This record gives sequence, structure tokens and C-alpha cells, in this order.
Amino acid sequence: MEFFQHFLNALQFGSFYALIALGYTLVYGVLRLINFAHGDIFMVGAYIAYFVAVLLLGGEGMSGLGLTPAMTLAITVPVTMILTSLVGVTLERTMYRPLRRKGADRLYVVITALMAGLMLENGNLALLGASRKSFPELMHKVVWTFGGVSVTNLKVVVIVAAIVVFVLLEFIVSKTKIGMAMRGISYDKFAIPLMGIPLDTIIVFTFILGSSMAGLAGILYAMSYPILEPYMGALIGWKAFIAAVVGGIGDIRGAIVGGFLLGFIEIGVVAVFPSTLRDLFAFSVLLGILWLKPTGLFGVAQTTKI
Amino acid sequence: MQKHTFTISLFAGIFVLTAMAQFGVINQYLVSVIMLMGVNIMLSTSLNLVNGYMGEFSCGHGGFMCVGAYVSSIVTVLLFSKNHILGAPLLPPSLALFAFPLALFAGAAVAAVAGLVVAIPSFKTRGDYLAIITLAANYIVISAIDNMEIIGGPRGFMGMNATVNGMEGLLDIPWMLLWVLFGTVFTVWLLRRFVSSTLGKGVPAIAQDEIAAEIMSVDTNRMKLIAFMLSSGLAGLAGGLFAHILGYVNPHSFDIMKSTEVMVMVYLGGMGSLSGATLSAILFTVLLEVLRPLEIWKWVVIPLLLILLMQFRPEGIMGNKELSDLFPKLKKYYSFK
Amino acid sequence: MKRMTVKVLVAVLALALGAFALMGCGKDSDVIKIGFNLELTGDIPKVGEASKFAAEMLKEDINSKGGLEVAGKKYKLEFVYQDNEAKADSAVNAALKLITQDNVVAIVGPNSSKQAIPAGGICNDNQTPMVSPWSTNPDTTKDRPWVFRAAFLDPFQGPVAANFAAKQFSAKTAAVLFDIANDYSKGLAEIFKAEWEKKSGAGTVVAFESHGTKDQDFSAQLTKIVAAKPDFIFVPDNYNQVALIIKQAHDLGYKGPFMGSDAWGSAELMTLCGKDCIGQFFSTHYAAAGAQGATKEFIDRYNTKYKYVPDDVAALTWDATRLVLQAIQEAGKVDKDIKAERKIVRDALANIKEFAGITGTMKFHGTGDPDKCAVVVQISPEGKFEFKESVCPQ
Amino acid sequence: MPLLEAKGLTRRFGGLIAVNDFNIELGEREMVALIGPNGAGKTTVFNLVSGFYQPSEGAITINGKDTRSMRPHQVTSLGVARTFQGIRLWGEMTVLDNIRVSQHYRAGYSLLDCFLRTKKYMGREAEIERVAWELLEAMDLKEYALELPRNLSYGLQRRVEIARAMSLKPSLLLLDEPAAGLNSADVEGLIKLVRWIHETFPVTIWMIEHQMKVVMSLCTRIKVVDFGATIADGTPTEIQANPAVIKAYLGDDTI
Repeated sequence: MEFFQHFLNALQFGSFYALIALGYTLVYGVLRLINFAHGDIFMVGAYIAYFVAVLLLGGEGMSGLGLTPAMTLAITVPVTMILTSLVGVTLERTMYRPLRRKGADRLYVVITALMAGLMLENGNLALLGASRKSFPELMHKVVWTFGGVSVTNLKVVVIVAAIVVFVLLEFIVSKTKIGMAMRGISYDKFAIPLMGIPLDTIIVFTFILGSSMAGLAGILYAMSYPILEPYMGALIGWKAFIAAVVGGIGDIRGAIVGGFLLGFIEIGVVAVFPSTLRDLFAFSVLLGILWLKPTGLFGVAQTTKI
Repeated sequence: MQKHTFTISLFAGIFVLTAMAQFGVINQYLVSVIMLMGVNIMLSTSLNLVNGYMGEFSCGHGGFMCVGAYVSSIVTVLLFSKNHILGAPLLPPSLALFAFPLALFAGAAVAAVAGLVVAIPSFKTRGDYLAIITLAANYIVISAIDNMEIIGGPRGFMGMNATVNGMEGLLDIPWMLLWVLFGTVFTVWLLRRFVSSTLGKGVPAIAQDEIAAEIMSVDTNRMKLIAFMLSSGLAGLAGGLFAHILGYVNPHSFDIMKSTEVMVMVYLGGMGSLSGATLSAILFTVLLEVLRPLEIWKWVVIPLLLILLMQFRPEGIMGNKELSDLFPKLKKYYSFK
Repeated sequence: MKRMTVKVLVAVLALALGAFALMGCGKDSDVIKIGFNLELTGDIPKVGEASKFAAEMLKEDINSKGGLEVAGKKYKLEFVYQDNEAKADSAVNAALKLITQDNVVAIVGPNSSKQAIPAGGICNDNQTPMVSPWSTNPDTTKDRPWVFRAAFLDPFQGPVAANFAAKQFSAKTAAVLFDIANDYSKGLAEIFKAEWEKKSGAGTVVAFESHGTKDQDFSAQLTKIVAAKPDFIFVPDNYNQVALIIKQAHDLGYKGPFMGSDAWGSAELMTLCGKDCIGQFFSTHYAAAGAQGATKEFIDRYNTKYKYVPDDVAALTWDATRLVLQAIQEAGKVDKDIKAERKIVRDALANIKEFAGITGTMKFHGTGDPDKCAVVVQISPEGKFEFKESVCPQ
Repeated sequence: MPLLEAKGLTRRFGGLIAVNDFNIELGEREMVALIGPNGAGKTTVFNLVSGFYQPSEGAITINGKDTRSMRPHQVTSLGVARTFQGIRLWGEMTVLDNIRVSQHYRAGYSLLDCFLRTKKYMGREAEIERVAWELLEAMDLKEYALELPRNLSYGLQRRVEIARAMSLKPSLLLLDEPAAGLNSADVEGLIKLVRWIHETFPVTIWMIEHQMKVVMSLCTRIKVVDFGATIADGTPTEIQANPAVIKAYLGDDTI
């Protein structure tokens, strides 16, 4: 029984890793840019969801519109995704794009992303203060117990959402025109504009897609772990990045597999060994995987022609 | 004669700084800032070998620093402090002066060996995959120390002051400042000698075209081994000094945040420039201290400044140039090889 | 062009260095300066913020009455806050800056042991009195005549929790969930475990699980704990994690009681945790709900001013600062020489044998560590922390 | 003993046979061409010889030493140098440094020598520097010594690449399409350069080249491959008349 419980736990937490890893991988797939601010965009997403929900629902000292929780949830999800994608696009337009135009080394853009993340975290701390926010309950929690295994309806929603998002993204990237353009850019950034495809539009679209996923993950995360703080995105962001790379960065299937894999490894280590050894063992396993498969599980080795 | 001007003025500078600290011309706070500046210079120049010269993306430098800090601290504590492992100190405090560099060396050596964890996978993998390996290495080091009860685990480890006191008992001068200054000069000197030699130029050759390098007789695996081990060894040296400056170490002082800071210093200075890494380490340390009064806003302003700087100079302060490339007149005085 | 930019940059750097070297200032003789070495940014900003708020409140109190009276003369208080970013190295620099640049008489903080241990070493070496409000690690004050603290130590609190839980829940077995990266949490967890097994026999701590500081998912650890079927779960964790832990444990079908430690004692606990926390117990410094006298006054004023009930760290900072102020007064004079002043303040601090703080009466025995009573509180259905029992050291 | 001997060399990539049962023997100071249509597996042969690929079957010996399981830099130290189809200079290093780094195997001193600047270090570095300057002088590149390769013209870059290969003092020089992308004046220069190298240094030159003018005016022997297999081997005149070669290049029905 304990095994099934751990299995379900791993599925749920893996879903969060997977959802965030998808954002990393989308941007990376197109721009070869590790968007280290992504974990913090996820945090901003959770905060946006909080403010939208409180505004609609009322409470927390605000009068609000007094909508029902279900209505609030229905409105919060799209609004948060839109607003969060705006944050992502703003970062791209004000910080990454100018650097790209100047022909800066890829790693300078990465460092800029790191700095942008720090700014989001600490800006949030400075503006909203150190008090944590408690996310309102938007979904009446139901605990189902089957012979010692407990599941909440929220857990099911999270797992289903991760799978739906994966299917949707896989469809967009492999079947639609804009998805093909995205894949095209990752092969050859210079040829794509010559084919009459607007490079910047595609890049902005990628950021919209990636950041809105972070926003969605933010809402689901805030509902599952209803305590918001400015640094909540930092650790999970790093770990999701690791998941994306272990899966094979740039590949959507890789992000999903990597995310679930990390969830299973972390929870598996805790389940079998003393939990104090979790980080030690989990990261050793990941290191071992990369040792054996140097380009991740789904990554294709770059063949160099000479 | 002119060729030696730089070396002479360097040692004169160290002497003057130490004397100023000794006679209270600069207060202890400034001395402490200067010492941390030295440590930061060591960290950023050593990471520059891997991230700048070799073009890899190592984001776990803090882990190696941690190894060096703990190993050298354990050695000095075993030798000179009353401790719960061996009880009484093994050696009289008067020997601290001679044993301290050996302890630092031990820390650096173990950190260099720890560098193998990253160096060996680097034979097969590159870029972002290697970045994850370095990141994982950082987590593994911290988590391992958290689990080692005998050296305090998350409670940290202390007792290094006895060694510093032992040195001061022999002769009452600011020894730690002196050691840090020597360590900094040693690090930059070592790296400078390495990267200016034909052997060392194999490292940027790997960054620019690894296949050409291998086919043009550069043993790329050996070069990677040297670069990673040298880099992590020097980080270990910096860690040892850091631990003895504070007199206390805690594994969580060396987490991803520390590694991030070092990375920022490297890219801010310019990939492949030792003078750039030095300048940016100084700038960064000073910025951190000068902006203290901003309190919470400090960590909003610093990233903002760095972002602006990178927009303004997308190749870092120095690009891949050294000071002597930009001011050729300096070459006359510049024999820091 | 490029060369110009570099020159400009180098010039700016030189200027910054120069300005930096010239920083520091003179000393106003009618002012007493006290330094605060706080965690305003970094991992635990809430702790630093609470400390700062409490200190500001105390300063306004005294300055509005014309200042602190020492030997018949009133001195205005000036509090200097330095952020230590919750980092050890930054805490050392902050301490040194307070000592050498800001010329403070004494330092309050850092709160967390990770910063307080190295900063304590610096203060001791530089002969500046330091009082840590919140640090519970024995090393902070050990062999350091210049360092004091206002909190009780873990070796006292652990048994309090164990004894209370054994009695209250008539428990035979316990489970522990703690933060491995937090020395406070880990230390307390180990002391509790040792104490419990001494009482109830080896193996009666049926699960001893840990998590990381920024973790938000504890389902794996809790699954193991729930499967071990303990009579109660001891959670010596910060209140934000407590809220998540209790909720998740309930999601996993756990229905038994929880026992906590002083780190639960934040008003935010109830906003974050809600109904899940009602009925749980924890040991702490004072019970906010049943508070009387000075304690109640402090809580009410803090609540009015900053819109939340103060955490234990705020109350402890209040006490730590008042401890310093009392020592300054008892020193009987304000020496113009800052070093001499620090010396007499330290001696006065060391001479304080008993201090009536809002977190209880502290008794000092020359180690810098107070003996004080702990209270156990229960969370009432209204979300108030209600007094249950008081345990004093023998 | 031949300088280079390849026997039954086969290389498969998945299902594709890039090189099939390739045999060659090269003696000292020969000048040989390897020609064939695009995709015939010529560069793969070079990659196998220089150790960049391991053969699926067959063996290569250089000066009697089996090079299987050797890494490229080890093969290089046996005296094999090469240039690349697309120029692969180290773009951020000066021309002089390019030619210094390529003598890496000659550095031969330890890391400690490097840090302490021992006599051995100074001697080796002086030697490396001397060889580099001599070569630059001899190949008319001296004035570009401190330039970055990416700032030089294509023709000059080719020349630097050949100089870099020559700094290894090879006994076998592999040139992979040295005339590709050059204008006719540069091609003349290249022919002269290669001839001069062949006359001055004790080196065997083996080149892949599409420009018949280069091949015909330099080489004494030509080997033709198609679909990974050898279809002809002989002197330039023999090859010109070989119907199989004409068929491979022009197709079946043209004759």
C-alpha cells in the first residue's frame, strides 16, 4: 500500500517538475538559452494567481467581487496564464533581445536571466514584504481513501493537467506551422528569416507558450501548497532545469520524462533510504545517468561533420 | 629593471597593506572586506579557467570551495584545537605558522581530486549537460556534509581560530590578511603562467574548436583534467582561506547562491581575461558592501546594475583582453608571468 | 572607443573604492548607538523584519520620552541596521562594520545560529558585547565572555516537548520530521529523539525523517511516517513548513496529534494553516493568547502598528535589546571612549543575574545563556495560542 | 615498410557503408590524390586515418604501428597532420598562437615545469616559438603573425591552416579539398605552395581535391572512390582514360 502511496506522490510532484521543465525546454529548444528566470516566472505566476483569486473571491482584507470559488478558478486560470506570459515576454523584449542583437555570447544572456530572476525574487520581497501569502481554497478538497492509499482531487487534477499540457505542446510543436517554425529556428537561426518567417514573432510566441505554462504550474502549485513566498521558485526552478537536461533539453518528451523521473527518484530515495540522504542519492543518480547518457535520455548527440 | 617594477610594487603593496592593518590605519572592517575581496578574486579567476578559457559552463564552483574549506579546517582543528575527535591539540600553537600553508594545500589537493567528479564526465559530454553535472556535484557535496555528524553536519564546524591565534602568538601581525594576499597573488600568478604557456593555450583551443585541437596534437582529455582540477583546487584554496577568515564554516554558505555569485563575477569581468575577473571581483565585493544601506533593495539594485552593465558591454568589462593588451604601455612594467 | 569605456569603468571603480575607504563617520556624544545584525534578505527575511520592527518600536518608545537615562542624563538612541543576507560571511562583515565603522556600543543579532556563531566570534575578538535574540546553538556563546543570548537552548526545550507529549497524548511511540539543513531543527530533533528513547525505550521513535529548507512537498516522508503509525508526530520546524506538513499529513489520512517547538510561534501560522492546525500543541517562550502585563502590552502595540501578532523572534529581540539598554543604564555612566564604554556595558551585562523579560524571567549564571521557563500552548478553535502548561528548569 | 598502410578499411554508420574495403599503401615523399564524387566517402577515409573515427573493420598502420584504439592526438604524434574541408582554425587566437598550440605534443614538459618556468620549459617554449616563426617566415605569413585568423582572407586562412599542419613536422600530410573556395589566382598560389612543401620537407602528401587542375599538376598517383569502394587507381593519364571513372563522374548514358 505504501508503495502505491509513494507512486501517487511521485506522480504529483513529478508533474510540477515536468510542467516547469517544459518552459525551460521550449525556450531552450528555440533559442539555446537557459532561461534561469523561469523558476521565478513560475513564482510570479503563483503570486498573480493569488491576487487575481483574492480580487475575485474577496477576503484577505479586500472586498473583492464575491464570486464563487469555482467561477474564480475558471477566470483565474486564463487570466494568470496571460499575465504571466506578459512577464516572460517583457523579460525577452527588454533584456534578452537587445543582448542577442548585440551578438553577445549565449552565456551572457544566461547570466542576465539569472540576474532577472534575482530581481523578481527580491523585488517581490521588497514590495510585498516578508509575510507569506496564504492561497485561498478554490476547489473543495476531497480526500479519497482506497485501502490505505489516499488521493485528493487536487492531485488528480495536477497529474491530468501535466499530461494534457504535454499532449497539447507536442501537437503544437510537431503539427502546426508555428511549431515547425520553432523547430526550424533551433536548427538554423539565420536561414529562417530568409524563408520569410518572422524570427522575433516566433521567439515571442515561444516565450508566451513557456511562460503561460509556468503560470499554469504556478496556480496548480499554489493550490496544492497554498503558501506563497518570494523564494518559492528558486529551488524548484533549479531542479526542473536539471530534470529538463536529464531528459534531454530541447525535447518536449524529454522534459516530461525528466520531470517525472526526478519526482520518482526523489520520492523513491526517501521511501527506501533515510530521508537525510535524499539530495545526496538523488543527485548521484542523476549524475550517473548523465555519465552513461551524456546527452540526456532523449537528447540527440550533436554530430559534428568535419 | 623595469620588468620587475610590477613584482616589486606588488610586494610593496602587500607590505604596505599589512602594515596599515597592523597600525590601525585601515580598520578591521576594511581588512575583512579586503580579505573577502581576495577570496573572491581567487574564486573568479579560477572559475574563469573553466568557464572563460575553456568555454564550459560550470555552475558548481561553491562545492569545490566547500571541500577545500572543510578539509583545511579539519586539518588545522585536529592539529591545533581542542576537539571532540582527538581531544587535545596534537601540536603546540607555535607550529601553526608552518602547518597552516600545509593545511591549505591539503584542502586544495582534496578539492582538486573532487574536481575529477566533473572532469571525467567532461571527456564525453559538454555544455549544458556538463553544467548539470557541476550543479549536481555542488548539491552532492553540501548534502554529504549535512550528513556527516562528526564534523557538525548542518550545524557547521568551528575551532579554526586557535590556528590563527597560534600564528599571532608567534608574531602579532594580521596573518590572515597576509595569507589571503599571498594566496590571491599565488592564484593569479599560477593561472597567468598556465594560460600563457603553450601547454595552457590548449585550453582555449578546446573552447574554440575541440576537434581541431584533438587532431592538432592537443590531448584534450588531459587538458580538461588539468583545467578542472586546477580550477577546483584553487577554489579549494580560496575555501580554506575563507574558512579561517570566518573561523566557522557551514555547508550552506557554499550553495548554489555562492556558485552563482562567482559565475556572475566571471562573466562580468569577461570570459578569458584574468584582469577582467580580478577587476570584477573587486567591483562586486565593493558593490556588495557599499550598497548595504539599501537593505532589502540591495538585491534588487545589484542585479539591475549588472544587467545594465551587460547591456552596455555584452562581452564583460574586459572582453577576452588583459589590461596589458588595452594599455600597451603597461607591458613595460608587466612581467607578471 | 572601447578603450575609453574601459578607462571610464576603471575610473568609476577607483572612485567607488575611494569613497568606500572614506566611509565611516564621527560620533555624536549625546547619542547611544546600538547595532543590529539582521537577516533582512536571504532565506529568512521574515525573521529579520520582525526583529527590526520590534527594535524600531522600542526605539520610538524611549526616544519619545527624551531618550535613555543614564546617570541622570538622557541620551537619544540610534539603531543601526545591517543586513547579513542570512549568510555567514556577510554577517561577519556586518558585525565588523557595526564595530569599526558605525562605532556601536553593542550588537543585537544575528538571529540564526549560522550567522550568530561566526559573528559572535568577531564580537568577542573585538570586545564588543553581542546579544543574539534567537540563536539556540550552544557554540554561539561558548567560551565567549562578550556574547549573550535571550533564548533558551535546545537541550532544555527537547525534554519539555517529550515530557508534555508523553503525558498529554499518553503516547508510547513518536515520529519526528525535521529540516536537515536547519541546525535549529536538526538539533532539536536529535535531542528530542534521545530524550524520548531514554524514556520509552529504544526504537520508540518509529520514524525519523528529514526534508530540505525550501521544500514544499513532504508527501514521501509523511507517507513513511503515517505507515509507521506513531502516537504523535513531533515537528520542530518553521511555521511556514509546519502549515504544509500538517495539511499534507491530513491529506494522507493521518488523524493523530502533532507536537511542535517555539519556531511555530508566529501569528502567520494560523493564516497559512487554517483549521488543520487547530488543537495542536507546541512549546514556546510565551503564550500570546493568555498573555498579561508587559507581554500583552507588547503584543497589542505591535499588532496595532504592524498589523500582525508578533512572532517569538520579535519578542526575543525586544528582550535582547532591553537587556542591552538595562546594562547601559546599570553601567552608570557613558564613557566617551567607545572601547571603555563597551567594556563597562559588557561587565554590566555579565552582572545581570535576573531579568524580567516579556518572554519570561531569565536567570543568568555567567555563561551568557539564560535559564527561563518554557510554556506549552494549544491552538484554540479561534486560532489563539492558549496557555497549557509551564515548565521551568530545575 | 610503407609509411601508411590501410587494409580492408570499412566504416559503417548504422546501415550506411561510408567506406567499404578500402586499401592503400603510401610510400615516403609520394604525392597522391583521392578523388570521387560528393559523398563517396573520401573525408571519412581521412577521418579514419587521422583517428577521428575508429574503423568498423580493417586496420591502419603508420610507420608499422597499428593506430586502432589510438586517440587522434596520439595518431598525430606519429607524424600525421591534416587540414579540414571547412577551415577549422582557432578564431580567437592569433596566427602565431595557432601555430604554437598545434605543437602541443612537442611541449612535453610537466605542469610543474610550466608553473616554475624551469630550464626545460624555457627550452621547449623557445623551440616551439622558433619553429613557429620559421614556418611563418617561410610561408610568407610573418606579417599576419599577430592577426586573428577570422580577420584574414579565405586564401590566407587556407595557408595558415596548412602552416599549422606543417608545424607538426608531419611525415604524412592530409589535405582535405585545399582548393575549395579559392579564386584562380589563389589556386595558382596553392599549387606552388604545395609543390614547395613537397620539395622542401620530407613529407608524403595525400589530398582530396575536386579541381582537376590541382590534382593533375601535382599528383603522381590518383585513387578514385565511389560509394565507399575503390573504382580505380593509377597515374593521372591512366585515370583520365578509365571508363569506370568517367561513368562515376558523368553517369551511364553520356558516352
